[in-house]
Amino acid sequence: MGREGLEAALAAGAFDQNMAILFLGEAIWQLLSTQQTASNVASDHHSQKNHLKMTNALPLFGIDQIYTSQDDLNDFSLQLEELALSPTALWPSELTALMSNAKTILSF
Amino acid sequence: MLFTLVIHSGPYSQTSSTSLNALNFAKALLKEGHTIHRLFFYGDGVFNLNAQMVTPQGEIDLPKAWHTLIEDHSIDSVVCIAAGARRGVLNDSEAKRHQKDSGNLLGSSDLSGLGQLIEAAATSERVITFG
Amino acid sequence: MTTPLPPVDPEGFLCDTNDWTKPIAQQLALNEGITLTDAHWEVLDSLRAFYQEFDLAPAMRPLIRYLKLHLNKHDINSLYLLSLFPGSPAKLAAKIAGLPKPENCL
Amino acid sequence: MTIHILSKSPQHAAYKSCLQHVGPQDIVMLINDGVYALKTTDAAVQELLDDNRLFALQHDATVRGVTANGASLIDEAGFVALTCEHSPSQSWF
Repeated sequence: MGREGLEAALAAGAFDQNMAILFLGEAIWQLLSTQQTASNVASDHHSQKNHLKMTNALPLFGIDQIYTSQDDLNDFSLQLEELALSPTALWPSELTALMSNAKTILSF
Repeated sequence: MLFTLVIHSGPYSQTSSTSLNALNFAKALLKEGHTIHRLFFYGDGVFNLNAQMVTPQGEIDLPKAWHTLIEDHSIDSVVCIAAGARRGVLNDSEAKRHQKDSGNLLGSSDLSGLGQLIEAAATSERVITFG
Repeated sequence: MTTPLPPVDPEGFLCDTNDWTKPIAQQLALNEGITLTDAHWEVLDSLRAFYQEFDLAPAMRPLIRYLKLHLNKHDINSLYLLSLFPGSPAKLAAKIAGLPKPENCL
Repeated sequence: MTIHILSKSPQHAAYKSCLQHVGPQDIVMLINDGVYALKTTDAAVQELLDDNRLFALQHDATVRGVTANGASLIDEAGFVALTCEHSPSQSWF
């Protein structure tokens, strides 16, 4: 679940861990910059938190290595400019290297 | 080696549940002489320690099996407090704090924060996620 | 002189965060033994702005980073926040600022 | 050398993502519905088989009626051993 993955990343940031966050596959939709809170659209009650707002807090939590997959962007017909937080788009072989250089990988 | 297992999968997830995989992996690593630094139950994984779960007869009772493993080996087991609260897995004090009738957290696992996951990831030699 | 408080939960968080006003914040603070000064308000206002911007009540470290950025005060640290909001500053300040109760995860 | 742990069948996005990100030194461990990968003829799977870099949990393959098809079938102790020999581990689900 995106929300809980994001919360884990924020926690890692709050504890000063050196980390990168990688948005792969469907997770890329979490960064779509046109997301709106339900209350902006219709009623005046939030049905859920605005996921993008929380995502935008990543840099304040000290997380500035943000990556996504160029291959997945192509699959989804997405442009990098449509995403918030200006992630770095990597090709699969670069992502493979990023993963193998990590001490630990947590997936959500 | 020092392992931490992160369990995201509930005992009855919509798609393939890896709870049993995680349980069997935990048992095997202990048998092989390795150590579990911590079990961290996150997301739907919190349902593995729901004391109210009723397993159909003839099937493996996963909450009971986790409970037995945790108690027999005095394993440090943490259920994420926020993931648990959202899904109605609470201990008695959290139930009281949120004005709910009663707790349903099985056994001696701790309800605690994500700091426990981050600490475990930093400390353990191996972190294996079961999603 | 006391301001009548709207309903709060057993821990003193507002049940409905829309009830929050500045006089109510003063009363919530008094209940915690704190008399609000300009220094407190600076933090509380920033905290509310943080919540508006990120839909999230910050932990200590990001709050400090945010305060440094927005108040242009580079000497702000956790001791400073502790002196204003003793105990657990992030949680206590969130309570007085009328933010939803943190989920205890961050 | 990463160990990729795949628990979803080839119909899931996780399957494609996993195979796409396996490095030349990495190994893949199939558990749960991931063992259905042994029923495919995908080139990426074939390459892993040729290099002896594809492993599957014996129990999960047996209960699903999937045969080894050239992969190494191992038990839980073998799975544990692989995670000791390879790091980090990346789970795909």
